[in-house]
Amino acid sequence: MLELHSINRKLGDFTLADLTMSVSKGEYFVILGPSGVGKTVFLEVVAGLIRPDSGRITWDGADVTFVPPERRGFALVYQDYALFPHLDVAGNIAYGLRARGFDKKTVKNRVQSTSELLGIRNLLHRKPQTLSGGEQQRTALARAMITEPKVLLLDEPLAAVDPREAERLRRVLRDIHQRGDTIFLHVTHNVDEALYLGDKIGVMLDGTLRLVSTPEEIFRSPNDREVADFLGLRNVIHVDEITPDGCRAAGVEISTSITDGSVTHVWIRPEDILLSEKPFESSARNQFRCTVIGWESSGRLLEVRISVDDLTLSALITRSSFDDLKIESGTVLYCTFKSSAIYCF
Amino acid sequence: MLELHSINRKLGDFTLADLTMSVSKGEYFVILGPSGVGKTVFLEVVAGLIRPDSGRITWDGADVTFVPPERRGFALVYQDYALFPHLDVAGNIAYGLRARGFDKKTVKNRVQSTSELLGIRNLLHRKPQTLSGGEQQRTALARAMITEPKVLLLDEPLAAVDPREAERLRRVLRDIHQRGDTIFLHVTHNVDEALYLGDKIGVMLDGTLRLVSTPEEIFRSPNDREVADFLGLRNVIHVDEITPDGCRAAGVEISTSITDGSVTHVWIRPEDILLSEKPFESSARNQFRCTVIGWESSGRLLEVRISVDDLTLSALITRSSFDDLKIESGTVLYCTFKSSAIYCF
Amino acid sequence: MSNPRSTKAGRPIPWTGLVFTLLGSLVLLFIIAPLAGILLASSFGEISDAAADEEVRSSVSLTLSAALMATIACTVTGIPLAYLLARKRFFGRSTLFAIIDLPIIVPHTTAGIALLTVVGRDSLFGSTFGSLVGTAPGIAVAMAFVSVPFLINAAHNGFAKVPVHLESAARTLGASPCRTFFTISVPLAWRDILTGMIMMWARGISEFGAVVIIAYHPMTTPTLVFERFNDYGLAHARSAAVVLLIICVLIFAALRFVAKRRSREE
Amino acid sequence: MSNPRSTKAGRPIPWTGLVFTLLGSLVLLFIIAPLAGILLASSFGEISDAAADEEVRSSVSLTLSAALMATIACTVTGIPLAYLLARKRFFGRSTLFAIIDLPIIVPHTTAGIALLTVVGRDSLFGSTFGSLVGTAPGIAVAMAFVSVPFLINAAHNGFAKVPVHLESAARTLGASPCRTFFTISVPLAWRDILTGMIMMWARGISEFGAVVIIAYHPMTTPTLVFERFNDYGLAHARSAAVVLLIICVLIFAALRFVAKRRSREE
Repeated sequence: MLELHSINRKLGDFTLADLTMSVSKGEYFVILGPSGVGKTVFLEVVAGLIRPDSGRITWDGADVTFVPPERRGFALVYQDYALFPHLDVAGNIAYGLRARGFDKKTVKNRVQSTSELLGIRNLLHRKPQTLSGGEQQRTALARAMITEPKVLLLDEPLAAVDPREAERLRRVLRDIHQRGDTIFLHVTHNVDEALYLGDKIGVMLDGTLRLVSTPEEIFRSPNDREVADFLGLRNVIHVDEITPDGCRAAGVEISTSITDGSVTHVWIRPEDILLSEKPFESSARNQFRCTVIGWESSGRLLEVRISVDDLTLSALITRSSFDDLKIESGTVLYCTFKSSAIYCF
Repeated sequence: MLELHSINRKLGDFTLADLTMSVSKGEYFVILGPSGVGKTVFLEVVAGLIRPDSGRITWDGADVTFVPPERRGFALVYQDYALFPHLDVAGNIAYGLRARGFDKKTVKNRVQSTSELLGIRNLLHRKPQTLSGGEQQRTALARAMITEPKVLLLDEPLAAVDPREAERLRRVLRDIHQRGDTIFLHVTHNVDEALYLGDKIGVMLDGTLRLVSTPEEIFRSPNDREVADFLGLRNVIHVDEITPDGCRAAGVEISTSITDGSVTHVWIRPEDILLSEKPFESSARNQFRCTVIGWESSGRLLEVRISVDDLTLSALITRSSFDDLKIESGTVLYCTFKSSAIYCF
Repeated sequence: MSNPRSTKAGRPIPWTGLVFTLLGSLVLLFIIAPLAGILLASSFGEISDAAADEEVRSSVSLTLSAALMATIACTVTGIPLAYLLARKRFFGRSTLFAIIDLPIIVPHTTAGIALLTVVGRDSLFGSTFGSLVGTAPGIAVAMAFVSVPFLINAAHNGFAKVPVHLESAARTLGASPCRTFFTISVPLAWRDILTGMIMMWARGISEFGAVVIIAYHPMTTPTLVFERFNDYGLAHARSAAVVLLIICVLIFAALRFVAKRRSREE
Repeated sequence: MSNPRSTKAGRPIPWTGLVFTLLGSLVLLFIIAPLAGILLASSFGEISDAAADEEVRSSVSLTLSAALMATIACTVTGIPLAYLLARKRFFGRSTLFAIIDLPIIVPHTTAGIALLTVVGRDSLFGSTFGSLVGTAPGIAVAMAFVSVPFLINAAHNGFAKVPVHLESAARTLGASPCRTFFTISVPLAWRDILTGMIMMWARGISEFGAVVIIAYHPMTTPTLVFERFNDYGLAHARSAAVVLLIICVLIFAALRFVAKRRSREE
C-alpha cells in the first residue's frame, strides 16, 4: 500500500499543500485536475525525484521518503514519453533491466515478451523519433512495465496522441493494469479518461486533494461548487429553502427525496431532463412548462437551454428529437425529470 | 472571396496535394483533420509565409500568390499564440497598427476598444508570460483582429487551454466572427469544435481535402470509410444486398428508404438506437431482439454494445436508463431505430 | 549517489555529486589561482605607480579603443550574417560555421603573418590605401580577425532561440522583414548579442600574437607587458599586467551585469 | 523585402535579404582573405621545405602534444563541472560562469605572468615540485589556462540541451546517478563535448602570448614563427606559419566531420 502523509512542497508558483492519500495494491487511482505544472510535480514527489518540504511517503508502512528514485521501484512515464533518442525501441525497453544488471539472455526474452504484450514487437529496431505518438507511448509503457514497478506513475498519458489512438491506449492501459497488482497512479485533466480507467478518482485543485471518490459516485457528491464547476456539471441550482416534499429554488418547487437539512445545492444531469411537446402522463415526476431560450451543438448531441420561471436549465437531446420537437427560440415545451435523478451537496 | 487553386507543397514528410477550395466573405470555415504538422503548413501557405510549389491563391479574383504576408492582410494566430514576450499586452495588440504607421492616438483608442471587446482591458500592462492560456489566446486574437484582416487564420486555437476556458473562447470566437465579414479559417482536430463553430467544415486527411460540408450534413454523408472513421462514427455497417424494403447486412434485414443502388455502407448514430425491456408498440420502426455484450463509460453517457444476430451495434444511453433496464452482460433487450435515422454512403 | 549507503537519518550519501564537485573545483581552482596569485603578489603601491605611468596609460587607451573600433565594425557586418545563419537553410551552411570558427583555431602569430599578406606594404590593399603596419587601424584589424567569431556565434545563438513563429506572426500583422528584424528579432536576441559584443571586445583587448606581428609600435598593453618582461623581468612586467587585468575584469563584470539586468527586465 | 517593388512576374525583390547577404559576405571575406592570401603567397616548394625542416617538425610535435595533454586533463575535470552547472541551481552559479569565461578575456601575456606566479621558480608549486618554466608541462599549463573555457562552455551547452526528463525517467527505471550520467547524459551531449574538445585543442595550439612568457624554449610553432619573423622577416616566417595553419585546419576539418557524423547516427 502506498501512503502519502501530509506532503507539502512549494515549487515556484505551485504548492502541494498537506496532501494525504493512500492507494491499495492493484488499484487504478486517477488524479483529476486542471492542466498546469502541479500534477507533474506531484508525480515527481512520489517518484522521489523531488523531495517534499515536509511529510512522509510510505510503502507497506516503511518510510521511503528519502529512498532515491532508482531504489524505490516507482516507474514514471512522462507526458512527452521521455524516450532515449540515442537508443532504439529495444534499447529503451531494456534500459531498466540492464541498469539492474540482468544477463543478456533474460533481457532479450523479457524485451520480446513485453513488446509483444504492448503490440510493438515489430518496432524493436526503430528509433523513437520515427514512431507515431501512440507507438512512442506504448514504448514508454513497455519500458516502465518491464521493470515490474510497484507503482506506475502516468503523467497525462493520453493527452498528446490522436483521439482515436487515445481510445485504443485506454484499453491497453486497462489491460496491462489488470495483469498484475501494480498500482497505477494516473494524472489527467480529462474527465472521461478518469471515469473510464479509475477505480478511484481524486480531484486535485490548487495543489490539494478536494475529493476522493469512485467513478460511480463522483457525480453524485461533488462536495463543493468548485469541484462541480471543474467537473463541468450543468444545472447546479442553489437551494433557497428545504420543503417537506423537496426544495424550492428560484421560485420553483422541486420534489426530491432530500432529508438532509444542510444541503445547499442540487443538480440534475442535462441528459436526465426529458423534453416533450405535450405533458407526460406519468405523475411521479417533476414536470414543468418551459420555454426554449437557445441551443448549441454539444458533440453529437444538442444542448437546449430552457427556462422554468426564473430557473434556467440545460437539457441534452439527440438531433432527431430536436427535429421532432420543432425547436425554435421561444418554443413552449414540457420538461420532466425523476426525483431520483436529482443529486445534492 | 478567398480561393485556392490546385495548391501543392511538399515539406519534409508532409505534402499538401492539389488543394482547391473557396471561402466566401464572412464565412467561418473549419478544417478538420488529425493532429500533425500539415495543418500549420496549410495555414502558413495561405498566409504567404510558405510559397506553394505550384498552384495559385486569389483574393476576389486577384492573384496574391506572391504577395508577401505583410501586404496580404491575412492574420495568423498560432497554436502557441506567438505573443511577443518583450512587449506587454498593449504593445502586442498595438503591434500591427504601429507597423502600418497609425498615429499614437488612433493606436491607443483602438487598443482600448479591441481589448474591451475581448475582455482583456484589465491586462493591458501585463507581460504575456504572466497570463493564463486563455488570456494569452484572447491577446493573440485581439492582436490579429485589430488589424482588420481580410482572413483570420486560426491554428488549433482552443487546443492548449483548459476545457472550460475552451468553451468560453468558442463563444468569443463566434461573437467576434459575427461582428464583421472577416473570413475565419480555423484548423482543428476537435470534431465538437468544428460542429459548434463552422459554417462549413472541410475534412483534411493526408494533405488533401476529402469532404466539404455543413455541420448539419457532415454526419449524413461522410463520403468514404476513412472520413467516417476519423469522425468517430459508430455503427457503420457494410451492406451485403439492397432489398426492395431496405437492405440486408450481416443477415439482418433493415428497412430504409434507400433507393440508390450504389450504397455500400449504412450507419446509425448510437444515440438514435433506443433500448427497452419490452417490444415497442410502434410498427414503423426497425425493431430487433438483442443481447447485451458489454458497456463502457462514454463521458456522461454509457455506450452499450449489443448484438443482433451477427451484427454488433453500439447504443448510447443515460445512466438512469442503464439502471432502469438492469443491464448486465447477456441481458436480452429490444432495440429500435427509425428508418429516418439511417444514413448511407 | 552512485553507490548509495544510508546514513542514520535514512538519507543516502550522494557520492556521484561529491566526486563531480571535487573534480569541478579543481578546474575552477586552476583558473582562479593564477589570477589571485598575480593580484596578491602585487602591492597597491606597485599598481598605482604603474597606473600613473604615461607609457602604461597610453597603451591601455590604445588597446581599449582599438578593440572597441573592431567590435563596432564587426557588429554592423556580423549581426546580419548571424541572423541569416540562424534563419536560412542553404547548401554550405555548416561550412560557413566552420569558416567563422577558423580565427579561433588559427595560431595567433600565423594570423598576424596572414593579415600582413592582405594589409601589409606589398599587398593590394597596402599599395592602394597605404600599409596598416605599425598603425592603430592595423591593430584594430588584427584584433577584429581573432575576436569576430565570438560575436557572430553569440548573436547566432541568440537569434536561433527566437521562435520563428514570432517573426511569422509579426509579418502577418503587417510588419516588413526589416521592421520584424528590428522590432522582434533583435530585441529578443539582445542579451546574446550584447554578451557577444562584450566577449569580442574583451577578446580583442587580450590579443598579443597577431597584434605584435602587425604592430610592435604603437604599443598595446599586452605588448608592453611582453617587452618589460623581456627587458626588465617579472617584477616590472607584473604591475603593468595587473593594471590591464583589473581593467579587463571590471569592464567584463560591469557589462555582464548590464546584460543580465536587461534580460531580467524583458 | 523591406520596401518591396514588384517585378514583372509579381514577385517582390527581397531588399532586406540582399542587404543582409552583402554585409554578411563582407565579414566572411575579412576572415577568408588573409588565410587565402597567406596560402597563395607561399609556393609549394617553400611549404615542403619548411615541413622538412627539423626545427619546424619538432616545434609542431611539441605544440600538438602539449595542447592534447591540456585537453585530456581538462576533460576529466571540466566535464563534471559543466554537468553540475547545467543541472544544479545554486547561489553564485552565474559568478561561476563569469569565472570560467575569465581566461578568454585575460590578456595573453598577463595570463602568462599570472601563471608564472603559481608555477614559476619562486611559487609554492615551483619550490615544491620544481618550476615548470621552460618545460613542455609548463607549455601545456599555459595552453590549458587560455583554452579550458571552450571545453566547459561547449559541454555545458550540450548538457543543457539534454531534457532533464530523460535523466529523471532513467532514475525511476533503476539507474543510479552515475549510470544515468554515462548512459544518458554523456551520449546525448556527446557532439557538443567533442566539439568543445576540438575547440580546446585547437585554441591551445594557437596560443602564443601566455606560452612565450612561460617558455620561449622548448619552442612551439607560434613562437618559432614569431622568432623567424623578428630575425629574418616575413618570407621566412611565412612558410613555418603556413605549415602550422594547414595542420590546424586539417585537424579541425577532420574532427568536425567526425562530430557531425556521430550526431547524424544518433
